[in-house]
Amino acid sequence: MFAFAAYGAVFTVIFVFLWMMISRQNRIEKKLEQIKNQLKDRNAG
Amino acid sequence: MALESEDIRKTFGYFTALGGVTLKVKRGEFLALFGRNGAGKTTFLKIAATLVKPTQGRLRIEGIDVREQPEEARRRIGFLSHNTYLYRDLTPIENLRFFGRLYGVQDLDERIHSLIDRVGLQRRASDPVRSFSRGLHQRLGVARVMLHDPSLILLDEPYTGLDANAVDTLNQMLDEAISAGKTIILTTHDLEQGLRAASRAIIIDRGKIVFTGDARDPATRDAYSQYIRVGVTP
Amino acid sequence: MKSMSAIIFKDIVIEMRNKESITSMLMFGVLVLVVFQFAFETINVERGLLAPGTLWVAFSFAAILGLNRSLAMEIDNDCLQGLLLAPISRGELYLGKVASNFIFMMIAEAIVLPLFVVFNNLDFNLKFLEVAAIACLGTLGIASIGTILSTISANTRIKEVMLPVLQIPLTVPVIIASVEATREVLTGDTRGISSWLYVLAGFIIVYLTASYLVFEFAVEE
Amino acid sequence: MKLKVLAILTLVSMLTALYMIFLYAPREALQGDAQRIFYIHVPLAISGYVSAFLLLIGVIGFFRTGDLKWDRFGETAAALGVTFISAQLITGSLWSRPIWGPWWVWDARTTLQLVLDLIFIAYFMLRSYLPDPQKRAKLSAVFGLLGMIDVPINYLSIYLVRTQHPQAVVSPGGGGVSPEMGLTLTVSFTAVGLLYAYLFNRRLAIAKVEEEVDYLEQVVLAHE
Repeated sequence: MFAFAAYGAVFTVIFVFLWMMISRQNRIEKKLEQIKNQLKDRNAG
Repeated sequence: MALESEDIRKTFGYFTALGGVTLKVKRGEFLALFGRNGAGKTTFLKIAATLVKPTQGRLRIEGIDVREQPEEARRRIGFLSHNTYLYRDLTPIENLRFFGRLYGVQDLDERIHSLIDRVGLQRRASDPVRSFSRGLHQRLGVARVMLHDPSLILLDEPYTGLDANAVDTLNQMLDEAISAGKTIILTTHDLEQGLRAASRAIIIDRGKIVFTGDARDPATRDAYSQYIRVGVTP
Repeated sequence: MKSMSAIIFKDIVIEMRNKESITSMLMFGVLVLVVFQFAFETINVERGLLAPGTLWVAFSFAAILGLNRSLAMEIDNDCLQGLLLAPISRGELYLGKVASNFIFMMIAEAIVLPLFVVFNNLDFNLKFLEVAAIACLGTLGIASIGTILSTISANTRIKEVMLPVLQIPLTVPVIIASVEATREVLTGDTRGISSWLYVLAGFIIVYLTASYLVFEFAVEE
Repeated sequence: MKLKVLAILTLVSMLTALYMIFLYAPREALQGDAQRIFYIHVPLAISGYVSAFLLLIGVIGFFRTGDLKWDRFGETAAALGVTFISAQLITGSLWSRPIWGPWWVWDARTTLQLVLDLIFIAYFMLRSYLPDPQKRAKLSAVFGLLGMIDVPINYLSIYLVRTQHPQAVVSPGGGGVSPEMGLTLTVSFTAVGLLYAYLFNRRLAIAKVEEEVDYLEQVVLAHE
């Protein structure tokens, strides 16, 4: 019982870490996309 | 040379505050630095006062390398900004005594009294600075700068918030300093005050020196007004 | 040396004028002692075992208050910049501030300590002097690290909250060693006291040296 | 590309480790199934100390060069430190409950890990209130240095408390260690090590890209 709980907890913590890391990556990619669009608009205009 | 800077650069994160300033200031010169807010003039002055370390470049004050002997260089510098660095809970005399002891000033009490007389604070000499008006505050700030008899005086927007009386006192003290052979570097965006007694004028924009000229030459005025209107001088 | 004494003297004059630092530390220290008396009133435990802990909680939290006051004074009107302009090394400046912080903490503790003795029905004897000596060491440890941490926390928007967050985890060895040493003195079983004094001395030496060396990074732009 | 290989290796080793921990390793005689917690607990604890060491390296690197890449290095180490130590403290607590009785025992190692965790968290809290990258790097390096030299002093003082106040301290794995157990522990160490390496590299790469994107944004804004 306790062993399962412990491994569950470990995986939860690592999952949270991964999730935070990936959402950070997505945020950056979004930002990069925005900057690209901005530059495109400027060149077009 | 009172001050020699070689390709001074300063970046804050991604922001380049100074992009390579090379400047030589002779002893006895009165240099006025003009520029808009954020142009880098305050950063340069703070680097010259050893408050900020440059990201790159060498700086000598009176021939002393600031990186190697910062304390020796600081002993020769007087720095005044719109912040006076005075303790509000201390009286003028206590403030000056404290700074005088930090600088190791000789015959301190005598010097303090003569300075207090000169800036016209005799009657307020034992009131805490907290009760002072902006003008009185700045006068004491001037006294603090002159206390250790610096050979290089750096002034960052010293006229901000001063009443006419205090401006006169400050100008008078600057004139005295010049005739005593001291070097002065002053930043301001007030053209008239800046050119009043200066010998050389420099305009800084986006971290670079964009104009150098004689302060008495009318061309300097033209360059400044053009800079203010257009941004970058030709 | 001269600059250190100038800083200490200046801080004392300011403190005599506004009395902010010592009064707040003193009041806080006494309040902590009183709260602990209420908190443990009903349990039947030996006072000698519990008391050292309450004393050091009072000391270490009061010290944080004092450090915050001391730094607020230097930040006001940008006085710290004025100190940085002076021809003294950053290390000397650090040592000067450590000394004045230490003195103020000791003054507050000198008043809290007799109250502690009275509240806990202890005797004013030689043990009391030994506790005072331990308080000296522990306080120096707290002042040595607190001075540099308070200049770090001063750069944040929530400096008063940031200081304890930074300081308490780092002062764990000081608290443990001081509490244990005080306990050994109060219970009369002083077999292990020398190792605690070594821990305190080691902490002080290590942190005074390290902070002396890196203080310029903490204050310069 | 390298990261992908590392990710696959990590996944494979983690699955192998899980299989071995729950199905291959024998049931320990004294502690029962709870002993299986140790296969993950010990590697996590070690990786906590590794984080402290890596943070110290980042701090020293930053002081020597002033390069922000060392700041990113230290920050990544601290982030992994918080994660792994927190996980490890939970596993410790879940082991302690069935074996010793209390959820939490203030023994030397646990206390030290907790304090280390608090130092890492304080490090992050400090960073989150310093918006300027240069200043953040400098001040958090100072704090990181002070925090990491605290670890040995802390260890000494906590160790002294324990030796002077003997408590019911049962050393982990009280029963005999069979070769199967040893092998399982080795595989588990490998899995945690690979996971650490993967997360470290991935997060470091993200931090670098983030900085570059921030830079681009500044440039774009400047030309507005």
